[in-house]
Amino acid sequence: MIESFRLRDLEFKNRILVASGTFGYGNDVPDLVDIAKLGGVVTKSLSMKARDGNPSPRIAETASGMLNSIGLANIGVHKFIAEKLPALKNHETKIIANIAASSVGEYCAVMEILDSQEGVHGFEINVSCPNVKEGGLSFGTDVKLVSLITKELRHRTQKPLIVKLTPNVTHISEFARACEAEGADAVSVINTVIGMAVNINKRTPKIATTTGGLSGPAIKPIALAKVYETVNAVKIPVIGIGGIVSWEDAVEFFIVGASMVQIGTANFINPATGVTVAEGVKKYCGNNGLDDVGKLVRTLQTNKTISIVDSWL
Amino acid sequence: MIESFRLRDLEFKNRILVASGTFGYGNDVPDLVDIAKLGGVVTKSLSMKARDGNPSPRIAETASGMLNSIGLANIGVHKFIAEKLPALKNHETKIIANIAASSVGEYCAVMEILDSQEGVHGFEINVSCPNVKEGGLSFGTDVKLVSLITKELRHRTQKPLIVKLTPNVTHISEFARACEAEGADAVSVINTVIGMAVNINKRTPKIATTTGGLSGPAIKPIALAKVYETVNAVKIPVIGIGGIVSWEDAVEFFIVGASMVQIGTANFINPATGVTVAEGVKKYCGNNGLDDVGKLVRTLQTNKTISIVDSWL
Amino acid sequence: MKQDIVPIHSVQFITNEIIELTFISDYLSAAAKPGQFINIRVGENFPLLRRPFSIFNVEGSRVSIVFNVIGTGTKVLARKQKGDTIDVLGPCGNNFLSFVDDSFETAIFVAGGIGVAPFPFLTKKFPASIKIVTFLGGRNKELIIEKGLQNVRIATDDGSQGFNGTVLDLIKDDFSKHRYIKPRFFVCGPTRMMKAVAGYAKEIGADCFASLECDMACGIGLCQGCNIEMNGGEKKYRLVCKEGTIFDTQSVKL
Amino acid sequence: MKQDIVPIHSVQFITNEIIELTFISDYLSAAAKPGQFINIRVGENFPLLRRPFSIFNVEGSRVSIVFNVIGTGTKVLARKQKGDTIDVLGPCGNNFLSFVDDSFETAIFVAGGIGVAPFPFLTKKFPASIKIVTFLGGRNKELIIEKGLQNVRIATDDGSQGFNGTVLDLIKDDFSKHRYIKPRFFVCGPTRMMKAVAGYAKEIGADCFASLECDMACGIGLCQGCNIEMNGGEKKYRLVCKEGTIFDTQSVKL
Ligand SMILES: Cc1cc2nc3c(=O)[nH]c(=O)nc-3n(C[C@H](O)[C@H](O)[C@H](O)COP(=O)(O)OP(=O)(O)OC[C@H]3O[C@@H](n4cnc5c(N)ncnc54)[C@H](O)[C@@H]3O)c2cc1C
Ligand SMILES: Cc1cc2nc3c(=O)[nH]c(=O)nc-3n(C[C@H](O)[C@H](O)[C@H](O)COP(=O)(O)OP(=O)(O)OC[C@H]3O[C@@H](n4cnc5c(N)ncnc54)[C@H](O)[C@@H]3O)c2cc1C
Ligand SMILES: Cc1cc2nc3c(=O)[nH]c(=O)nc-3n(C[C@H](O)[C@H](O)[C@H](O)COP(=O)(O)O)c2cc1C
Ligand SMILES: Cc1cc2nc3c(=O)[nH]c(=O)nc-3n(C[C@H](O)[C@H](O)[C@H](O)COP(=O)(O)O)c2cc1C
Ligand code: FES
Ligand code: FES
Repeated sequence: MIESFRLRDLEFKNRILVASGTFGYGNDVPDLVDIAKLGGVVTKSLSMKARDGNPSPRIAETASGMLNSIGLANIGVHKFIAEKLPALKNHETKIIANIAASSVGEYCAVMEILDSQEGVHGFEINVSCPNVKEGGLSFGTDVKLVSLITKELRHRTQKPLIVKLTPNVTHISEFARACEAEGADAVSVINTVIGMAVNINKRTPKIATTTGGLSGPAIKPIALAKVYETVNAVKIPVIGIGGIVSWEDAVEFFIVGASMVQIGTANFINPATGVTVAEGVKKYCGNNGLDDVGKLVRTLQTNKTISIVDSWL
Repeated sequence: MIESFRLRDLEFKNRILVASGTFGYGNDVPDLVDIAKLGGVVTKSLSMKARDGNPSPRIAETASGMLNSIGLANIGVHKFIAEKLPALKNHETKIIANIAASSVGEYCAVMEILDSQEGVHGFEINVSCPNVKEGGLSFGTDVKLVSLITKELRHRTQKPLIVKLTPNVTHISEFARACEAEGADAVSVINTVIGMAVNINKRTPKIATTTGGLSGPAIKPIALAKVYETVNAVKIPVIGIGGIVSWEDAVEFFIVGASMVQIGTANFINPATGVTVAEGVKKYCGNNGLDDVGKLVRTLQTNKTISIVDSWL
Repeated sequence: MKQDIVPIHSVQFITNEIIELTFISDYLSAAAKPGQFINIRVGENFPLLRRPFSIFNVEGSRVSIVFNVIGTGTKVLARKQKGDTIDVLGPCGNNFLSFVDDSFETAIFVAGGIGVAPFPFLTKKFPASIKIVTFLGGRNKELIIEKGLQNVRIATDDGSQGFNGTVLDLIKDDFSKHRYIKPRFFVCGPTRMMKAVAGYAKEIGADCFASLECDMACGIGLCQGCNIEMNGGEKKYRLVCKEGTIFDTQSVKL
Repeated sequence: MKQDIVPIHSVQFITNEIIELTFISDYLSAAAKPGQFINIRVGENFPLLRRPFSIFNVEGSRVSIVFNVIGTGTKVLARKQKGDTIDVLGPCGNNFLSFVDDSFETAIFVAGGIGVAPFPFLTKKFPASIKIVTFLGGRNKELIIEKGLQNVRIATDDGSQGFNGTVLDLIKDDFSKHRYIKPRFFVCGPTRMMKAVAGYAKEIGADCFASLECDMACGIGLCQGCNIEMNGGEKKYRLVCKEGTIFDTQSVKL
């Protein structure tokens, strides 16, 4: 059974990664997860300086999902290199550094610092960050800015460059096309969906920042639809993310067309979800006569007789 | 306790309506629901001609939600008037006709037919329909078209005109502003969220049209965030829809700023949800010293010290 | 039709795979007709939608259903016990008796797997004047229930009980040996099996009425999610939950 | 720290409102320290997130927690029974014993409501050389558990047991009557109560260590969702689940 997947020059041992912000820097789970069984670990988003993050409460549970507004709390790129990377790179897996920033310049600067680090195998760019220049509007909703960020970063690394897209746009495929045009090696689809919840006793938002990012099984249907839209728009690989808690969920993403998947919220419930997903996907392929997980990718059979014009909801 | 709400010249006895497509034409539930206890009934979307709708399967359950792609199956406006309206208008409640169409002309034509009907108290316009002229792209994602539809319809009726917005856009507030500018009396927020699900045994989509509309508790956080964005953008009333199954859910929407709410998917589980929600909201207001449900609207206390630029997810 | 919270009287395995759940409802026990279903809210929060179950038996004020554990809903249901309550909505759908008239003399009941569910109650309520022959098919003997049925012939895929083969093979075999006067088929089971039986019925010139299965969101005509395509006629689709679940198999595209 | 599926030994009401759930785990019974918590997957699908519970008691290989039914998770947990299994992850967080040293002589345990949970196990493991006085507060007597505690003084909001008033009122009253030598406070309960007790401790110049409560997504440091603001120091926030749950109350903004 072939489980591996290659992105540029980087070979992942399997197609299952853990998502940014849901696995720390890999150092909180040594007893709980055999990290070597994961295709890769995407780090918590790293910014130039350490960020304290948002006030509490930062999380709230919702029906089959959760809201978060951590505020990209992170130790900053320098401390990451000094304190976390040494242990992290000992694991037999690939490390993808996720970068967050509040200006195009900061994205570039953080990447330049990380690119020379041997233990950093590739990059995922979190564009769901507020653009300070534009009064805080997210980079990720402006296709020109996403283009620009991709272009600037592409010059700065030979390692795999993945852009992580936000679902909070009308046509995610436009953004994926822009990334492809500027040389991104892949796009990750999706980051969290904007949501909110209210404490009806206090009449306050359940998280301090009023709105936050919705994740978990609740958003899986949304993520699958966004992946479907994206794989129909670009040729570069799409990394599916959103609500995966079981291998069956991952198989759905592969069938729709994701080349890899990431596990997010599920890590909070079962930190070893990635490992059981990898095992389950392998078994499913075996049972279905596929000798390469890649042969599962984009095998969706759709009903071709239904035209878009007919498909009113 | 004041429960009523006025929109233009129309007085709803309370602020709880049942949502389009989730209550038929009111004739399937006589034994199960005391319709007179609802503020109003929004009809299934009506088009000029009867529509068969989409092939099966049309629905699939998801985590705390469901996908549907009914295809706006409906009996057409003429049959509605001849066969359904006579019984429907006997109920002591307000009837809002929801209109769907595949061209601006069809929206106008359907409204002209309905406007003269005495039992039709107002209109809700479903703009989440494919624009045949544009190859099937949804009207609801093009702010110019939503403007145009609102403007054309506003000329044609003195009854309340509500535009029902789709959440599948980057900034729903732009659409709400356009509706307000063209004289809409209110906007309904939200219609279903695009989603999909896959049958991993058959490797087919779980609904025939591949993607469909996600509804139910899973989308409540998304709906609340969209309502929040909208109430901060317009002065006209916002009708909150999405995932309401309990009075507590409805209270969340009122606190965020919805002036009325609609119950959708919950009707499939408990057809009388609207009645229990109305009772629960009234009781909550009583317990909290509010003598008018309207006094609950937009009472959310947010943390003003957090700036947008700081509020990274 | 009514929505009600009712007390559970018992939950027990009646084969190694099939559970019978009995609850008490004066209303449903009086109102239910054979072939109708009830729509059960399995859990308070999960799963979201109700699950439809055929009425299996009615005795006094006790109503029962049978099911096998296949997914989230039936897993939760299997954990219920005496003293718990469940939220039931029904009775829903049309019923088999409305397809009973003078134009046939032998009722051929055909059940596949858990599709046996409506037949004991139907047998009980069937006009005594009409002869019933019942064909049961299942993967193995754990999916076979004979109680409350008449003139039962059994087929299992693995041969663990009765005829070794499909229920249609058994029917054909049986029909080659016996002469049934003016037969009419009443069928419930997996779609593929119903389609096969409907084809055979057509071949031998018999009517065939089948209780269709499909995913339902509401079960009462509100969502339009349960459409079945018709073979011509005025409407392209009908709603399984409201205009069915039982259809003349010649009228629908199975 | 380990994630494990463990068998339930018993589930029983120990007051009219509080349930004790006991399960069997060789690992946890050996590894758990007083003040630590375990994170329980309450249901397979619902609710989504684990729920944290303090370790209430350890006896042999049996570990127990106590809870009162307040929401979705505890409702599901209350329905568990002997023979079921639960998915537990732990032990999580720091523990009270790491705040035990030579610089105090009387341990003042203060529990509000279900915040009593960690104290019986703490009492059992506490150095015998140190005197313990335990103050319990609750809405009413159904929220009071005395078992396993030492020198218990009780306050209830409704006066149904012990002192009629808040636990702080009781402490003040008690402290005015007795002289406790070098007291140190160990507190668990609602945030407002902990804040009040911390204020009093500061007033009388005593140390105070409180086990903080907050919503948690992971309980093990992965999500950064459980931040508490610090009173100065190097970091603005710390994680309650990993760097706590027990903090010197002077170091945090309660
Ligand atoms: C009118 C009507 C009457 C019914 N009567 C009965 C009855 O009397 N007894 C009974 O047990 N069931 C009956 N069913 C089916 C029942 O409603 C449930 O769908 C079924 O029990 C599965 O529910 P679940 O939540 O456990 O599975 P789900 O979690 O909904 O499904 C689990 C998996 O099983 C698949 N699946 C669903 N149904 C079947 C099936 N029939 N065979 C194989 N795979 C399936 C699903 O696609 C899914 O992948 C009836 C259905 C209808 C429409
Ligand atoms: C470290 C730690 C240890 C804990 N130890 C225990 C323990 O030993 N025993 C125990 O019973 N609980 C304990 N809790 C709380 C417990 O984890 C659950 O949050 C609590 O039992 C409610 O879960 P639920 O799913 O039933 O309620 P939910 O459905 O999550 O909440 C229902 C409603 O109650 C509110 N709510 C939540 N918690 C409280 C509360 N404490 N008081 C009032 N309202 C509340 C919620 O805001 C919500 O509106 C602990 C929490 C932490 C962080
Ligand atoms: C608590 C939390 C923190 C997150 N932090 C980050 C982050 O720092 N950077 C990022 O790109 N995505 C972050 N995400 C988004 C996830 O990586 C993932 O895209 C999203 O949660 C959807 O996947 P899921 O449904 O599997 O969780 C975070 C998600 C959660 C729940
Ligand atoms: C089965 C189904 C059919 C629907 N049909 C319509 C429709 O015809 N017109 C319309 O405007 N909205 C339609 N909707 C959308 C609902 O009115 C509502 O906006 C949406 O479901 C979100 O609310 P909910 O989460 O409470 O269901 C439909 C929704 C469902 C689930
Ligand atoms: S299941 Fe809703 S209409 Fe049939
Ligand atoms: S609860 Fe996740 S870091 Fe503390």
